Amino acid sequence: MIKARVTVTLKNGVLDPQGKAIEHALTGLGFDGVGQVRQGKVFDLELEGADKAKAEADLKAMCDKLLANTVIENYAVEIA
Amino acid sequence: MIKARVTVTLKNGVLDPQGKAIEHALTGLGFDGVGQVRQGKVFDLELEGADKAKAEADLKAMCDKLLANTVIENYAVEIA
Amino acid sequence: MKSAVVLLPGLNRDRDMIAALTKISGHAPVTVWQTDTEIPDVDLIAIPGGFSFGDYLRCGAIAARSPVMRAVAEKAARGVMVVGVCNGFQILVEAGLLPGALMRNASLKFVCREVKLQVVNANTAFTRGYRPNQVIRCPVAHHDGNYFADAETLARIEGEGQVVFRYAENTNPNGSINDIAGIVSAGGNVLGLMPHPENLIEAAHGGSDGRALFEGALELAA
Amino acid sequence: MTVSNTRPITPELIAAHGLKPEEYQRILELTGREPTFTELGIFSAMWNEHCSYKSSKKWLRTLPTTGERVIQGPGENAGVVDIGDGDCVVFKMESHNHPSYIEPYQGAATGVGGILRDVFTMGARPIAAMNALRFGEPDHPKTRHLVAGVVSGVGGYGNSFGVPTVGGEVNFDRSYNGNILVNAFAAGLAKTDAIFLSQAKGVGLPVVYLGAKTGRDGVGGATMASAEFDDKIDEKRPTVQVGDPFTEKCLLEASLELMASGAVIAIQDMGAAGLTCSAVEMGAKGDLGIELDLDTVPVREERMSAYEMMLSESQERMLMVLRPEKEAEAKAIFVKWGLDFAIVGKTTDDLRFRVLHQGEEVANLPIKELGDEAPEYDRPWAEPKTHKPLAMDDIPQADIADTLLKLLAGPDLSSRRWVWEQYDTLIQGNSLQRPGGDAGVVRVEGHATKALAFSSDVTPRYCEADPYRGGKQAVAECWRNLTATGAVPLAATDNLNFGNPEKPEIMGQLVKAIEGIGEACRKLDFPIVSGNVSLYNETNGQGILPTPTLGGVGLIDDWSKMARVGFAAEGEMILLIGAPSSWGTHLSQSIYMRNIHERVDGPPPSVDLDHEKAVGDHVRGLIRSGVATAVHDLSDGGLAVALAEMAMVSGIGATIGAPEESDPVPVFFGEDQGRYLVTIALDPQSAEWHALRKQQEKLGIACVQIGSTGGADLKLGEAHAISVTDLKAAHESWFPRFMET
Ligand SMILES: Nc1ncnc2c1ncn2[C@@H]1O[C@H](COP(=O)(O)OP(=O)(O)O)[C@@H](O)[C@H]1O
Ligand SMILES: [Mg+2]
Repeated sequence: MIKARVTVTLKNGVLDPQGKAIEHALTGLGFDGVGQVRQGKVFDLELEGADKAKAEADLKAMCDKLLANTVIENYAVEIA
Repeated sequence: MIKARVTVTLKNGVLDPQGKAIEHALTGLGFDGVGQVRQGKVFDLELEGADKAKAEADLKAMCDKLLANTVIENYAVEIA
Repeated sequence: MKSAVVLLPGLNRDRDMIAALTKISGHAPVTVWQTDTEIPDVDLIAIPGGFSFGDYLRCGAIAARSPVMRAVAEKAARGVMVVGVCNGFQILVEAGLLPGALMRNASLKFVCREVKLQVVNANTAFTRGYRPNQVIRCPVAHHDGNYFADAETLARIEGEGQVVFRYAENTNPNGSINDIAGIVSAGGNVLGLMPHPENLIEAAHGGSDGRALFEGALELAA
Repeated sequence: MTVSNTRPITPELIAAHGLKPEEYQRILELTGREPTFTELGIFSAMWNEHCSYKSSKKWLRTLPTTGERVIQGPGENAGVVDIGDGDCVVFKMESHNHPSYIEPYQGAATGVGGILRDVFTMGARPIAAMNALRFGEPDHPKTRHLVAGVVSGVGGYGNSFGVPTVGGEVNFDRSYNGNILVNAFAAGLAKTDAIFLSQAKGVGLPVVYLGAKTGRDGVGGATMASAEFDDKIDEKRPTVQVGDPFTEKCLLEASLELMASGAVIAIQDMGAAGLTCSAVEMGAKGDLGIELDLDTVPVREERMSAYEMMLSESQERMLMVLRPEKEAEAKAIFVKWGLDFAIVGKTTDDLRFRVLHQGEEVANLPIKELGDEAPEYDRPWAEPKTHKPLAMDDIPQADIADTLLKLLAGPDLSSRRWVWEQYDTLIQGNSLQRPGGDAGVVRVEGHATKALAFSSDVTPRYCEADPYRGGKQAVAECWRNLTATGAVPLAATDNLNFGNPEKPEIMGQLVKAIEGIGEACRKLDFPIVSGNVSLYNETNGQGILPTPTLGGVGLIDDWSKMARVGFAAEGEMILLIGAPSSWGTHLSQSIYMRNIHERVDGPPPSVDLDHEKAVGDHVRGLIRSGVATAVHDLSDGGLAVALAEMAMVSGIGATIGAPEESDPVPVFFGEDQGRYLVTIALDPQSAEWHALRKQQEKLGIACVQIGSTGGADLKLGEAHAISVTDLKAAHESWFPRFMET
């Protein structure tokens, strides 16, 4: 079995209302010096098999098809 | 300036409706051999200053106070 | 008979809650703003529904850390009745005033419909206007109402009668564990529930099953 | 990426801005010199179809826009109609078609955000929303994804903002495969003496930027909305705007507080072409110049150029002219709500639109001409070809009961519950009728008995077969849906969605549809007070069905007498009012012909506006006098479907006769216009009933008692009975099955 982590983040320039709200909240809680905050997603997946190359290709296809919205998001795939 | 990434994931045993749905959808899209999928969050933060030890302590405090709900979530802090 | 409504940016059922409390008690509630650190002497504090701070990060998370919520916690500790509806429930949970967590609906979709609620515990100040096990109608409108608690917590709140409302007749709209729709604190004076009793209190709403909850809390019940 | 203002203006660059050579020539004449790059951007934004209405203006002028109750017609952010007691309703409909195809969630969400902003910019608190959606054929590989994204986007924004969604439409047709339509409607309540307009007044006054920060979102968005799609659509992706309903909710509250403070002289939301359009419109309307200093504009990205700031379509922003003595008070309100408040310019008396950036004047243009001198075209148009009526004996047969079940279980007529349950339909506690009836109804807060009704309608297949009739029919159906609740229809907004107007046959559709809409609105005293035009809905030369969506608003004096569609009780008389002697006749372009026999020939039903008005007024009278216990208009699917809908809502069945010697197919599935089903609780022996019959005779209104309510089945003439449970199962099954498997 292969364990993988996919990280999906917003492209530069795309508005991140969540990040902005968190930034404000952290400042409100007294954390000084917090600059930009951007929020993204991670997916931890378990894949059957042991072929890492195939897993990587599959994961990329999953990102393109479902996990990421490539109109506004980037993704990165990492295999444990 | 320090760049950091905080990753927040659900604790084991906590129900993850989003992960479940994704698992389902991936299988539906024809990806075979997808086992468990768990969804989490990442936060990319910029912090003023250069003191990495302080930044790490601050980030942990941010997680405890806001970024993670420690009833159901774990977190990990990573400084670039 | 006096009540207060907590206002936070992004809440949007504040006007519904104010209207309901006004109609039921005959008095307009006072309102307290996110930055207020004190709450006047009232019998009931209501935290309405909505999307406080956009529900960004987690539902209710940012709101739970606002100054006014510290004041709510102090009042609650002194036995003042507090009710959180929908986002208000999420805020109470995030603030640690109620156990558990509210996760994304199992369908992953926002759901707005009428459900049936069983009054599991009619022995609280909020539910004394209902009969034990009475099944009432109530609308829901939420994206994250899927109640979750770990096994130990769940056993405790079930055992202590802290589960007050359960979705009945297969109407659980969100996948909530044990069909839990509303719970009270161990002290019994803090109630959180996902459904919207404030939207079912008069003929124009098509029914008034939600009324007794506020009447009970405001001690107006016959 | 930074874009310099000195970029050379080449023919390619001009074309890339959607400007034709002759339009560029006009720019040269107006400016007397070559425009700067920023100026070219400003022109492209102001002169594209979306902002200038250059292809449609000539025809829009023919629509009736005034009336006794109309306070503000087209030309402002939204229309305003008096509802008495010092209150008015403010409403508009707008399309977000192209963005929703590219990114369905955000496209739909920002569409909803945009229309809500239009409404509250005028000083109204939004009280109701609708969404009219058209998707491609269900089995097209993209459709499901688009439906899921659009619906969650509409809900995601509206639910969080806190407005009840009380109605809408969902259609599927292959012509929308590459061009879906997302038309969003919003209505709000305001006081008639506290309406805010966009016309700037006073020289040397501060121009203030309100709301969220400016990013590069949607740079070029308005230009995109006026371009046909081709297969290179992916390249246009980075212009997607992201909605932030939380900020918009704060902006609503802050704006209403601000308006109450007396600080606002003029206010305008930043929609398409953002800062450019809003500033130019405010100045030009007030015969004033505007000077903007971009260095003061709140931005969220680094190194933004003047061009980008002027064309950004970042959401949740507004521009206002401020009473200077109120600055501190106004600013405090925005700070309290966590929003930006920045003085970014001033009004001037030189009628120039001047833009400064980093010490440089990047634009200096004549402000009136930017709008007024925008090109206007009298585009060639071709009279649409019409269809020969079907032969009298051309009535393809099918089993009535089985057909009804089949239609209810299909994409066109199935329940839209899957959609509307994702929308908050009851927030604000005033929703008297939620989706599922003829119109959404919301009570007027602060008034004991008044309510407003809302309906969105158009039948694109009728418009395709005959745009003139189709236009008329859209208005008539909307008017009828409002009437069926007991409301007096007050006024409407229109969202005209068409293909490429440079093609004479498409232009012909637009011209004739507007003609039909205008005629119907005049006759029914239902003026158009706001609207939106969306052209170029084409992909690879394939245009959409002509889709002029009508959004109507009606007033109910006493909602305790309002009518609903569900049968109210067993044993009541069912009346068919306004029908021909054989109950139903018109089959061509019906759902029956299209879905059961795959036939699309023949004309759509004709609309007799005098008849429509007489019948509607009569039915409304029955509702208001309390005689009617349930009312439903007949539309798609005809009598059979309307009866089924009344039965399914209540769970009560009905037994219906059939006119002698008539073919049951047109009787039950014909789509003749101007018909209603009404149930009444009168005793057929009673004097009231006889009086009613007399009255109808005098008015020349046909009314047949076609059956009565009761039992658990729906029995249509000789057809086999269908249990209401089976009807419901069929009706509710299609959408969830389509979306969730
Ligand atoms: N996108 C939508 N959002 C909300 N309600 C909708 C939507 N689509 C359809 N509905 C509701 O479903 C019902 C049936 O729609 P429709 O068949 O178009 O009605 P009608 O024939 O009376 O115009 C109406 O109450 C309508 O408001
Ligand atoms: Mg109707």
